Amino acid sequence: QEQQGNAPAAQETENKEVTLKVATLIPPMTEMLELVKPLLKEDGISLELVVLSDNIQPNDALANKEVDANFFQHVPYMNQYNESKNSELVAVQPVYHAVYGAYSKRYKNMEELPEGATIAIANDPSNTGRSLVMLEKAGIIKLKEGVGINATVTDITENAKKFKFEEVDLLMLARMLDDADLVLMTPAYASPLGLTPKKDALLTETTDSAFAITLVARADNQDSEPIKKLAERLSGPEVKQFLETKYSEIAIPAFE
Amino acid sequence: MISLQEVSKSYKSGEGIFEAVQSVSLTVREGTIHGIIGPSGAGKSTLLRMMNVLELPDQGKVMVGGKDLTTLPEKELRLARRSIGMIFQQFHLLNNRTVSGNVSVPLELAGIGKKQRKERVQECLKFVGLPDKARQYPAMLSGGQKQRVAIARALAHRPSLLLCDEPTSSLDPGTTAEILDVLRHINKTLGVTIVIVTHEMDVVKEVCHAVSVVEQGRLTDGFELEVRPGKSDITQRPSYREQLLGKAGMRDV
Amino acid sequence: MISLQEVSKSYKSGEGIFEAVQSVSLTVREGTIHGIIGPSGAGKSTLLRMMNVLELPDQGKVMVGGKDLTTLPEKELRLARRSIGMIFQQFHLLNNRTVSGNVSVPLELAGIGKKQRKERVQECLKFVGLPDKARQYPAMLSGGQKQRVAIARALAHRPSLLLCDEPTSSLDPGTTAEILDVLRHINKTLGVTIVIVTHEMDVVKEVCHAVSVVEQGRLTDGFELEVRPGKSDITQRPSYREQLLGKAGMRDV
Amino acid sequence: MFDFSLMLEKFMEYRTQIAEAVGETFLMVGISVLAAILLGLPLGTMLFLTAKGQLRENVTWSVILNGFVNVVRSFPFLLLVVFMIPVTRFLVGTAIGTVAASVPLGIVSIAIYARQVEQSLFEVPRGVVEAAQSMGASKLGIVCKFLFVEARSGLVLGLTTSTISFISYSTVMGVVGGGGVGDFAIRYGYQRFETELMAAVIILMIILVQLVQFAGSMISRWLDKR
Amino acid sequence: MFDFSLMLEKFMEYRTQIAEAVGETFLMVGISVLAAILLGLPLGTMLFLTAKGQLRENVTWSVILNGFVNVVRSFPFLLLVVFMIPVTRFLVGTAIGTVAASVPLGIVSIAIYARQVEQSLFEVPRGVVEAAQSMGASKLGIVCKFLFVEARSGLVLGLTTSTISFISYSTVMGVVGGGGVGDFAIRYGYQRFETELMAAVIILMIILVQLVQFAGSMISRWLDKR
Ligand SMILES: Nc1ncnc2c1ncn2[C@@H]1O[C@H](COP(=O)(O)OP(=O)(O)OP(=O)(O)O)[C@@H](O)[C@H]1O
Ligand SMILES: Nc1ncnc2c1ncn2[C@@H]1O[C@H](COP(=O)(O)OP(=O)(O)OP(=O)(O)O)[C@@H](O)[C@H]1O
Ligand SMILES: [Mg+2]
Ligand SMILES: [Mg+2]
Repeated sequence: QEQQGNAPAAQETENKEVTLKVATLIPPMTEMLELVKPLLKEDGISLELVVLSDNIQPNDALANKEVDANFFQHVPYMNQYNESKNSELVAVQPVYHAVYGAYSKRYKNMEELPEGATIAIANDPSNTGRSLVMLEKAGIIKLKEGVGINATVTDITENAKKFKFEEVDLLMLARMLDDADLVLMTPAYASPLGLTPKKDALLTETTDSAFAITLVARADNQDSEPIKKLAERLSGPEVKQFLETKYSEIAIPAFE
Repeated sequence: MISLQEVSKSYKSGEGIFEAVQSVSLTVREGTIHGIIGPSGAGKSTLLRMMNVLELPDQGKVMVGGKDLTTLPEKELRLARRSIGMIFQQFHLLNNRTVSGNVSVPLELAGIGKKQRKERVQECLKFVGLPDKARQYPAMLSGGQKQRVAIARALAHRPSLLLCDEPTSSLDPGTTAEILDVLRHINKTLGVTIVIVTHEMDVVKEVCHAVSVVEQGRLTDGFELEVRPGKSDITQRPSYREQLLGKAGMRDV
Repeated sequence: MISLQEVSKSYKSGEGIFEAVQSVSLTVREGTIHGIIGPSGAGKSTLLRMMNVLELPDQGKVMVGGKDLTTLPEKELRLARRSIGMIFQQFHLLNNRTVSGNVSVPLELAGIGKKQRKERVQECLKFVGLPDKARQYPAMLSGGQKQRVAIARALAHRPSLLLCDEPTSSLDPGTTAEILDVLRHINKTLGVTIVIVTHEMDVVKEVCHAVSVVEQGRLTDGFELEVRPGKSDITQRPSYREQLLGKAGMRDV
Repeated sequence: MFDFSLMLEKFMEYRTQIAEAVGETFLMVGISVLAAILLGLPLGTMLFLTAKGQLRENVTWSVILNGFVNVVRSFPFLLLVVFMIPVTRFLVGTAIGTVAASVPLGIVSIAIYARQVEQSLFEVPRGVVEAAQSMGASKLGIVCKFLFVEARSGLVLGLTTSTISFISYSTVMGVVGGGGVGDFAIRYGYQRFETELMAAVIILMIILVQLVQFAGSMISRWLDKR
Repeated sequence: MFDFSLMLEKFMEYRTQIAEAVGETFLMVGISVLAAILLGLPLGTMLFLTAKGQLRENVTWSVILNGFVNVVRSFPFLLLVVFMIPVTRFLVGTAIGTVAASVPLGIVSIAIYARQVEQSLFEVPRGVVEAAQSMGASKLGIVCKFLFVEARSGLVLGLTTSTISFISYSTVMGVVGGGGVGDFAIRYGYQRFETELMAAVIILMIILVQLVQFAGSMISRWLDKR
C-alpha cells in the first residue's frame, strides 16, 4: 500500500514523549482508554484517541499505519478482516468480555416465544454471525456446516419455530425492543435500558466465549515499547477496578 | 363607471420618495372610451393599474361600478376584477401555455365549459387576426402578435370594463386600425367601457370620447372629443408607399 | 454597410414549417438611416436580428462592413458585434443592474476605464432624458423609461451601426421627437449607420433616408425619402390638447 | 481496477438478493417521491406564499413552516429516524422494515422538495402573478393555473435533484432494516469485503441515478416553452 | 418532554467538547462551501453551457460532466468516503480526522451545488443572453456579467440549501473521525442515551441551520431586484 506523508507510528516529540494513536468506537472502550491516559503519561506516552463510528475504518486505519493500535473488536472479527484484506493485524491483549444476550419485553423465556416471532439481530457481518452462532448453541436454529462466525441469515438450515429475522443497525437494536419479540445485543446497548445479561436475558452467550474485546496492533509494532505499555495499563488494576465498579454487570475483565 | 377620488401613489427608493401619482381625480363615464395620455414616466400606467387596484393607492378612493375597490374584501374584489379586462404594457403572457391556452385562462377561471371556451377562444383570436397561431407558444410570436394575444385574452371573458395600457404600441397602422375597430365595436354594441393609455394621438383621435392628460403625476388637462363616424374602411387603406410618399412614388432603392 | 443577400429563415413548429423570411435581399448604405416597415408578424424583427446574426439565416449571406457575418469565426464575430449597437423590441435589460449599470455593460465589455465609463453613462442617460434615474433598477421604471435605457445602452459604446427594433414604440410624441433628434444627430455628426424597424409612419417620415417594406416574409417594396431639414424644434411642440383638437379647445371634462 | 467478469459472476450469484434490494429502494424512494409531490409541493408553495412581499405574506406562518423544514433538515438523519420511531410505529404499526423506513425518509423528502419548490416559485416573473390577479383568480387559481404552469420546468428539475437525494438518503435506511441497494452495497460489499459485488451494485446505482437525471432533464426541457 | 434545566446543565458540563465539535463542523462545512463556490459554481456553469440548446452545446462534455455529478451522487455516502480514502490521503496526507473528512464532503458538495447552479442558470430569460451576444461579449463575459448577475438570487438560495445539505452530510463523517456537532449528538446523546445532551446539541444544530437559512434568504431577497 502506497503511503503518502503518513505520520510515522510512534512519533518522537521534543521532550522524548511518544504519541500513541489508538482508534476506538464507543464506551466503555473510550472510557477505558481515557482512564489509562494519565497513567501512560507517567510512562512518557501521550495517548491520542481516534474515535471513529464505523467498524471497518479502525482496522483500515491501523493497517494503513494511520493509527498505532485499535481497541474495539474481538479476535474472530479481526481474523475475518485479516483474511479479507491480507493484512497482519495481531491481537495484543484481551481486555473484557461483553456477554451477548437475548432480551424481550413480551416474553419471560425462550419457550414462550410463539411460532413466527420476530428476532432482531445486528446487521453487520460479525455480529450477525455471532448472534446466529449463539442461537445455534442454544439449539434454536441450525446453521450450515462449518460457517461459524461467517454465518448469515441465508445459512440457516433449520428453524423449527419459523422465527423471522430482522437485521438492523447495532445502534438501533436497543430501540427495537418495542417492535421485535426478541432482540440480541451486547451489554453496551442493553445496559442503558437497565437490562443486564445476568438478570434480564432470556439467553446469554456461554462465558467461554472467544469474543473478548481485545487491543489490536500490527505485526510490525506489536512488540514496540509503547504498545506493550498500553497493553500493560489496559490490563492493570485500575481498569479492573473500573470495570468492576462501573460495568460489573456487563463487562467482565478478560485478564487476571 | 370609474371615479378616482384624490388618489396618490408614491414609491420609496434609495434616494427618497418618488411621487408617481399626486392626488388625481378622474371620472370615466359608463359606456365611453376614455383616453389617458401624457409623456413617458408621467404616471399613466400607475393610474390605470389603480383602476383595478393592482396598485393600491396610498390614499384616495377608487370607485368602480359604485364600489370602492380599495376597501372591498378580497373575495368581492376578485369578483369585481372578473368583469374587468386588462391589457398590460408588457403583455404578461404565460410563456408555458399556448396562444389559445393564454386566451382561455380567464374563461377557465370563470368556470366556463370546455366547448364554449374553445369557441370563444377561436372567436377572440379571430378578432385580433391570429386564428392560425392558436397552438404556438408566446416565445414563437413577434412582438405585435404577443400584444394581440394579450388583447384577445382581455376580451375573452366579455368584461364590462376594459383597461388597456398602450394596446397598440407594437402594432402597425393597419393592425392598429383593426384592433381599434374591435374596441369600437364592443364599446358600441356591448356597451363596454374602455380606458386606453396611449401615446399615439391617432388612436385617441380615432376612438376616444374623452381624454385625460397626465404630466408628472398630476392630471393637467381633460376634455371631450367629437365622436368619429365609425368603422374605418380597412380595405381602402393606402399602401405603405402611399402613406409615406403620397400617391406618386419616388425613386426606388 | 449592410447587404443581405437572399437570406431566408424558417421555423419548425408542431404544424410544419413557417417561413418567417423568404429570400430577402437588401442593402443599407453607409451613413444612412434606413427604415424597415411592414405589418405585425411580417418578419421585420427577424430580418433585423439577422443583421448581427443573432438569428443565423438558413441560407444567404449577411455582409456587414465587407465581411460575411454568417461565416465569421466566433472571435471575429464578437469583435464585429462590438461596433454594432442593438435595441431590442422587448428591451432585454438586466434586471439586477441599475440603470447606469445597464448602460455601462457594453463599456465594461470594451474594457473602458471606470472614470470614462461613468462619464459616458451620464452622457448617454442625458441623451435619453433619464439622468435622474441612474441608480434605479429596471423594475422601478415605466415602459417608456425602460425603452430609453435600452437606447442609451445601445449608444454607449459609440457603435458605427445601430440596429433599432421599434425604438420609440413606448414613447410619447415629445420623447419620440427627442430620441429621433439624438439618432439624427449621431447619424449626421458621427456618420453612424442606423436601421430602424418601426410601424410609426411619422418616425419614418422624420428621419429615414430610405425604406424597405416587408410583408409576409418578403421584401415587397423599397424606396428613398427626401431628407428632412434637421432638428425639430421641441420647445415649440403643440400641447396634447392642441395636437388633438387644434388651437381651439373643446368642452372640458 | 476491477475484474468485470468476477463482478458479473458475483452479481449473478446474488441476483435474488439484489433484485429484492432494488425493489426495496424503489419502494422507499417511490413513497418519498409521492410524499414530496403530495406534501412537499404544497408545503413549498406555502413557504413561498407566506414569504415577505409575496401573495399571502404572513410572518407567523412563514416562521412556523420554515421552522418545520429547518428542524427536519437540522437533525442528523440517523437521529431523525430514531426520533420518529414512535410516529412511524403509529403510522405503519412497526418501526422496522422497508415500509417503516419510508416514514422518516418521506418526512425528509417533504422538507427537501419544499425548499426546491419555494426556490422555483421565486423565479416566476412578478408580471405573471399580476396578470392572474387582474383576472380575479383566487389564490388557489393563481397557484395552479399560473405559478405552477410557469415554474413547471424548474419544479421538475427540482424534483429530479430531490429524488437523487432521496436515493442517497435511502442508503442509510439499513439502520432500521429498510434495506435497499445502497444498504446492500454497504453490508455485502463493504462489511463483507466483497469488493466486486460492491462495485457491481454501485454501478447499478449509478445507472439508476443516471436514468432519473436523464428523464428529469428531458421532461424539464420539454415542458419549458419560454 | 425534555427537562430544560437538565439540558442546560449537561450542555455546560460538556461545553468544551461541544465547542470543539462546533469547530469541527465549521471547518468541514466551511471547506465544503468553499469547494462548492470555487469548483461547484464553474462545474454547474459548464453543465448549463454544454446542455442541449445552450451556448456551448457539446454532447461529449455534457455527458462527461453529468456523468461525474451523477456518479458522485450515486454512491452511498459512506462508500464514497471509503472509496476516496486514497485520494484523501494523497491530498491531505491522512485519511482520518476533520480535515481528511472534508475531502469526500467537499466532492459531494461540488456535485450538489453544481446541480443547483445549473438549475438557476436555466431560469435566466433567453433575452439576457441575446443582449450579451449582441454586445459581442465573450463566453466568460456572458457568464460573469450577465448570467451570474441575473441568476444571483437563485445562486444564493441554492448555496443556502446546499450548505444545509453539507451540514447534514457532515453528521456522518464520524466514520473517518471527522467529528462535528452531528457526530457528537449521535455519539454522546444517542449511543450513551444522554437524551438531554442530545436534545441540547440538536437544538444547537437547529439554530445553526436556521441562521444559515435566514441569512441565505435575506441575502437572496436583497440581491433580487426583479
Ligand atoms: N421561434 C419561432 N418559432 C416559430 N415561429 C416564429 C419564431 N420566431 C418568429 N416566428 C414567426 O416569424 C414571424 C416573423 O416574426 P418577427 O418577429 O420577425 O415579426 P415582426 O415583423 O417583427 O412583427 P412585429 O411587428 O409584430 O414585431 C412571425 O409570424 C412569428 O410568429
Ligand atoms: N416600483 C417603483 N419604484 C420606484 N419608482 C417607480 C416604481 N414604479 C413606477 N415608478 C415611477 O413612477 C413613474 C410613473 O410610472 P408609470 O409606469 O406610471 O409611467 P407611464 O406614464 O406609464 O410611462 P410610460 O409611458 O413610459 O409607460 C415613473 O417615473 C417610474 O419611474
Ligand atoms: Mg406605462
Ligand atoms: Mg418585431
